[in-house]
Amino acid sequence: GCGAKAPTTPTTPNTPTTAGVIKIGVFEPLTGASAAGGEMTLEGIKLANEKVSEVLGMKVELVVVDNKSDKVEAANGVSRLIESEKVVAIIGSYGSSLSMAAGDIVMRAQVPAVGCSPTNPLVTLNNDYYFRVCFIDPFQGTVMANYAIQELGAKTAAIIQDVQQDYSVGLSTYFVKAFKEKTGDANSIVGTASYNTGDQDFTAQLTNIKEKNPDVIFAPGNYGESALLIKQARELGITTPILGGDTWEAPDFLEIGGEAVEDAAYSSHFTAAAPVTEVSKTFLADFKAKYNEDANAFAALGYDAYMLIIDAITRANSTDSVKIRDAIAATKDFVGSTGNITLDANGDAVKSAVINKVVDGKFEYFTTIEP
Amino acid sequence: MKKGKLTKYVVMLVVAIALLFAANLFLDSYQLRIINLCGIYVILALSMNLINGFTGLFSLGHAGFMAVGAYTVGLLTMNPTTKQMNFYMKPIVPWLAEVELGFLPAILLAGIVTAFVALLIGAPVLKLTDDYLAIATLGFSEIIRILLTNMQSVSNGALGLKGIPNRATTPWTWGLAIFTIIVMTLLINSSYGKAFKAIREDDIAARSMGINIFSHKLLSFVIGAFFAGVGGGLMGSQLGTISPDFFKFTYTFNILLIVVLGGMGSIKGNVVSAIVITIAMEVLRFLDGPLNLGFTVLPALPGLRMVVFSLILMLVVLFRKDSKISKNIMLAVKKHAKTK
Amino acid sequence: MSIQGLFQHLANGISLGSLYALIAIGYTMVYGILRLVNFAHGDIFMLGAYLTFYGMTYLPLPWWLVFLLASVTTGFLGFLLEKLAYKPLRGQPRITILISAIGASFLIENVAILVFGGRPKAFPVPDIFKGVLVVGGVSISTVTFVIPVVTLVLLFLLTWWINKTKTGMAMRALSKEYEAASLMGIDINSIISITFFVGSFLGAVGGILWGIKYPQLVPLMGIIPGIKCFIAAVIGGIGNIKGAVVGGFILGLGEILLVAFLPALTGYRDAFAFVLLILILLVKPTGLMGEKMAEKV
Amino acid sequence: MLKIENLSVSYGGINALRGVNLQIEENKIVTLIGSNGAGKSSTLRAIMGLVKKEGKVTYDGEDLSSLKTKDIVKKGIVLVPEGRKVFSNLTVEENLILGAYTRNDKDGIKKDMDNVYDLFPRLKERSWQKSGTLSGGEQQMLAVGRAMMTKPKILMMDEPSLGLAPILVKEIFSIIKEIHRLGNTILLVEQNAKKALEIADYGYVLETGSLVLEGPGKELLVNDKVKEAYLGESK
Amino acid sequence: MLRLNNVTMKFGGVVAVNEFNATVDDGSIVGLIGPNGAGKTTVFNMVTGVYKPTSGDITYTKGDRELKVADKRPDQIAKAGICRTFQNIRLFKELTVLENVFIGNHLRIKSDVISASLRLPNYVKEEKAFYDKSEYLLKKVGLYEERNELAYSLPYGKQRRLEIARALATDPELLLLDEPAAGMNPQETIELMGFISDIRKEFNLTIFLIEHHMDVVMGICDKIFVLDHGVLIAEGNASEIQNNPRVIEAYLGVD
Ligand SMILES: Nc1ncnc2c1ncn2[C@@H]1O[C@H](COP(=O)(O)OP(=O)(O)OP(=O)(O)O)[C@@H](O)[C@H]1O
Ligand SMILES: Nc1ncnc2c1ncn2[C@@H]1O[C@H](COP(=O)(O)OP(=O)(O)OP(=O)(O)O)[C@@H](O)[C@H]1O
Ligand SMILES: CC(C)C[C@H](N)C(=O)O
Ligand SMILES: [Mg+2]
Ligand SMILES: [Mg+2]
Repeated sequence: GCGAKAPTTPTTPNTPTTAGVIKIGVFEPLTGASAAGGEMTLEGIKLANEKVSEVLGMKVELVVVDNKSDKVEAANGVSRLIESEKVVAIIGSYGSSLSMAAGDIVMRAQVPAVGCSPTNPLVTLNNDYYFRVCFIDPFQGTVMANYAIQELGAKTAAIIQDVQQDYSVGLSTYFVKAFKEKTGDANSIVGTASYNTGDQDFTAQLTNIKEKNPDVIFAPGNYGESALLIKQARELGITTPILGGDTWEAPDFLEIGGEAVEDAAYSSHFTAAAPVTEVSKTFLADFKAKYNEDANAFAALGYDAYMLIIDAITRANSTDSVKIRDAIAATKDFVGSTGNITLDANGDAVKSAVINKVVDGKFEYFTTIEP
Repeated sequence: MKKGKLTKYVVMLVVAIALLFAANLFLDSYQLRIINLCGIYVILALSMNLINGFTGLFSLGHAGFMAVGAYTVGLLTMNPTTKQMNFYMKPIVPWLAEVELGFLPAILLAGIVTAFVALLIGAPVLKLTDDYLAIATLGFSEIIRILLTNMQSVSNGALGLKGIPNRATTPWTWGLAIFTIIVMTLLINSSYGKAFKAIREDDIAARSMGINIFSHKLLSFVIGAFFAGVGGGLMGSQLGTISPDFFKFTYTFNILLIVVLGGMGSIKGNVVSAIVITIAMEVLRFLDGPLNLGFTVLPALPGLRMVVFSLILMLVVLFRKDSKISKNIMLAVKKHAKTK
Repeated sequence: MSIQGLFQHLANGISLGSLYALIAIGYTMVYGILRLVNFAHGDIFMLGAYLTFYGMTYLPLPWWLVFLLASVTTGFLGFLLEKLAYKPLRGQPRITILISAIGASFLIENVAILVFGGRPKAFPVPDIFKGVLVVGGVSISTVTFVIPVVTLVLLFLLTWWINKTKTGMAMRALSKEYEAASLMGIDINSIISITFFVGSFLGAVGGILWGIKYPQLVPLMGIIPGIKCFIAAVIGGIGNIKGAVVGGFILGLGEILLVAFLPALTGYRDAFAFVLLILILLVKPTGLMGEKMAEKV
Repeated sequence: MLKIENLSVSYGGINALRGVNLQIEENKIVTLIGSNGAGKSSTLRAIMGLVKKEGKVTYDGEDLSSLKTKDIVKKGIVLVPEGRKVFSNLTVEENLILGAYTRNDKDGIKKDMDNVYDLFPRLKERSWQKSGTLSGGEQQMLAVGRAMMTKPKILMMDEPSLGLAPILVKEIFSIIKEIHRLGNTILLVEQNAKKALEIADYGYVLETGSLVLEGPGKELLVNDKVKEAYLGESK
Repeated sequence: MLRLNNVTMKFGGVVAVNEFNATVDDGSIVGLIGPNGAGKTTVFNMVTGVYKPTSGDITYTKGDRELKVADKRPDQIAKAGICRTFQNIRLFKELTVLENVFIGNHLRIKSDVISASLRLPNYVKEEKAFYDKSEYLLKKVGLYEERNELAYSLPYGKQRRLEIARALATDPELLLLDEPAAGMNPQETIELMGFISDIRKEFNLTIFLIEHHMDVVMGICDKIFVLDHGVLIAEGNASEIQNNPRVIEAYLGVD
């Protein structure tokens, strides 16, 4: 866990090379299946960088690499950030699998990384150099299981998961656990189907699920695949409510899904409709001024990740990456746009979740759930 | 081999080793990584060159061979705790859980396991020819990848392996690359190598001259796979993180590209082309960041690197009709030397 | 499984299969006739879908006109592709041309990422294709009816064209003997251009129908259909248009039925295509309908 | 009238033809003889624009040097290539149809097709067979028949008797005479120098890329040098 | 001795060879002639294992060794001592003249691939012997000067001789020549005849030969088989064949 001391014999922790400039690396998916998420996150990070562009009297330079929604590119990109760009800290990445692909590398190189929205518990587990500013999937899975049971009155559920995403598989597992516990029925999960990232046709899996006639379908996954999946479900005459996780919050989900995704509900980190702190308000205003639209959860998390690192550098009063790491680990009651952030022993933030729903082709805030 | 040639080769070898020593001392970790990658690509290119270039088998299964090699090295060199951490969804099979081997045995086993897989695949598939062989080998490579995705208790499925110890240092990568170069050169100039070429040129005539085509094709396929497995193993160790989607069939094309640009059936050409292309891919990375054109700074255009790379690639293929990079570079070097 | 479920699976399979078949026809056109693995065909397919997207979004035209326009434009892009990437290499070893094809494919994909953006776009489906028909509990969307019809019409048209017309014969003659063809006064360049135009036009038709069925556009959307339909073409026998259609149906139905009856093997769905391919090739090394071109010694 | 001036061809560094001059008068049979590698095929290929060349080719005063092969064919000049080059994955009949690719006179094509089938009954018998599986000689017949379908004014043949049975060799020479009688011009390359010179109005002898001898066919037939080197009649 | 017993070969509806019977005695030169498409090359293809006969059997006996040809692959047949040349020349085009002949030796190799790759002494010795033999054969066919040229750049006639040299490198007992004189002028044809008699003596060969040049066939063959439409129509020595009316009608034609 993060509470453990960093190794006492650092190899060569990164320190800035160019005088007067301090580099922070960003690795996000800017192309590929998760491009929308990466872009949204980057918007938040850039806004934060504009607001606070200096620390310890040095200019902060963002070095952005595109991990192409690909695990190997993620690992490559982070190596490059560390080895050739000599960044002192790293932000990223949207997508737990992508983050985990880089986990080992940052740990070996002793450069701290702060994830904005990777929610799988394993991202930070046993990794002293990985942190995040969001909640984790066991919580998110529980939130959605509660929602299914309490709001929808579901007694049975079916799962459709993307076996190539740690996120999808993990979140499904936690949902199943919570759902079984809460219904007290070990047989309440009536069906599980799987697919692979990039699949376009889900009719066979859906037809199988339809036969099982569940009360609710939980189908966390990339927004693109999920939207197609829901569309095909509706075409097959499946009227069961379909639920997902935080990945669905992307305009693309609405566009691709069209009318079919009406009523789809998912959990998320933050919504412009319910600002939680003072910082939320200024952030929302600044964001609107810069991009002329309402900020979403990922932009907010990106903003918070950057600000948290800056805060840590200030507290560490050093540009040594190991010292920065120690400062990040010690973060307590940091006020971010998405809430108050205190990192626990694993380096995770404990925060509230919101549930959004698609109404009239838009995401609408439904409720907030405290941990 | 003639005496003069032999001395020439020995001198080249000594110079190469000296250069690598210097590199090891003076380059930073990032540059060394690229040097290592070059060595690995040399091995991969030569192994494919044996199958496609010398024996004329249109095989597109290299990514699969590499995957087998990489996973073998990964699973054999990771320590039991790391493995346990990796396999959180489904525990690893007991017979793999506790093994931890040294690098050399792991690499050798990678080669052997891959060669064995090639033997299994080759036995049915090498009866096919041409495009049919191409698509069938490509198919096997994808099947290997999909098996790795689904056999969770052996390969950890789509989650891949993280934390493979990085032992692929320059002495290893280039030591093995040089070993591969020597073995390939000797093999190709031997009677067996000539029989391979005969099959490439005209299999019907080769058969009628008493060459057992099938066993020779299989031989070439298996030897090629052995080295592909070794290359894949080094690659896995170098990356530290592998997952099945790294070994998509597009990866085969990268290697095929090196082989074709270097010249099918040219060992020297392949070595040069492997190095040039690996370095070019890295050098072009600056294109993905914001571009400072002096008078203005263009915002970052992710993907520009690949556009430029594919453009250069096309131009090279189109304008160097018998595009043998090595030949052209050597010509340029000679010209340069002359003008001086 | 209920009877309804079974019929639903069959309907799904036919729907997917006919789409594969349709795209495989375009593949076989170029691939089988010129013996050129046009690896960029999947990307042509993608371009067709994107052009339609932009046409629908920005042009005040009825949908069918946009479809036609987009297909013709894509045909023209295919024509350009041949001129730029393949023509200069004519007479070179096939593997060199294959590399050029892969390079072209890379280039188109990456330019598409730059120009169209990496984020998915929603394909604007005209209302007339939106309906769903429910027959005895089996739901069938409108496109599911359209695709097989288009496929069959194209099958007949192309079979006639390739087998019975002089242009068609010239196309088949070309694949091996450029020189002899020119000695008959055949204009090789224009025959090849026509082949690419038609092949790419068909690619666009496939792309549009794919977009209607799976309305998510991404720059790399052509890769998987490209490889699947290549497989379908090979299963049917390279160069045989009927074979491509049969191959497409077998593949589509097979994939769906695999998931239907052996849900535990869902993860192996893509492998299934290859396993099927290899099994068929081992029994019939030139595909189901491909004729063995016995080499005269 | 076809006139070839100063024709040179080289492959890589090797000069296969060095400044050859030929003149093919209208409605004549002209033959080109020479040993292996003398450059006979190269000459014909150069005329058709199949290889890079230097020099000038004119036909009835019109310069053909820079035309594409297909356009030369459209002018009425046709070559039966060395090595047959039939379209192996097409049937015999389809090969013949493609021979008439540049023509549009349906009836004429039909007539010529029957004509070819009359000359080579074997082709008719096998009209459905993929030409790639024909025997060597059958392919040779097809190559000749296919060229006839083009309805050429000048027919150039590169060793048309290669691999034919003796009876057909005789046949092919009478076919050549027949085509000639119908008003066509013929340029013939043959190993069977004796037969070729017998029917030729004029002959040229090529040696390692240069012309060494020319004259009316009958004269060359009795030329000592020719006899010794090409007719196997050493004294 | 090569014996063909009621051999038939059908391709779909085409009966290329029909109930063909023939023997080729050790040490003789036997000719196979007939009109185009008579089935001559098909006979060679069956004897060398390229095609499997539809029915009938082919046996090759030498001393007390007997080989059932129809059960064997081409390479096994070549190893047993039957080698051929091709009507449509099939050289290893992009390899040098010397390499082409060297490859002919490969079927006799004893070293395995590992000792060959590591150049162990036993292999080095073997390789040297292969090279010596190849060079000798090239001198024999008059191509030694061209040994380092690529096969495709040779003119037609020389390519034919190279094919013969390559076949001789396999140490054949029975050599099948498919139209060796095609594309040669009369003078070259005469030289070829001398050459064939020559190698027969030197290598103690049995020769089975297809040819349309009657000077060659009549000049050197001990026995001649005539095929027409896959059927044997005549068999005998040169003068018998030359005067056989059926042969004249179907094949030779009248002058
Ligand atoms: N593609 C080529 N590449 C290199 N050299 C060639 C090529 N084609 C022909 N040659 C060479 O050019 C010369 C002339 O060849 P050409 O084929 O014209 O001779 P030819 O008189 O037709 O001989 P043959 O009687 O054998 O057909 C020969 O030396 C030949 O080796
Ligand atoms: N693979 C095949 N498929 C179909 N028909 C074939 C095949 N091979 C040969 N034939 C047919 O069988 C017959 C005999 O052919 P073959 O090649 O043996 O003749 P040949 O006697 O060698 O003639 P030539 O003197 O012209 O070379 C021909 O009519 C030919 O068309
Ligand atoms: C970045 C996120 C929206 C996706 C999801 N939370 C994950 O961990 O993969
Ligand atoms: Mg010639
Ligand atoms: Mg024959």
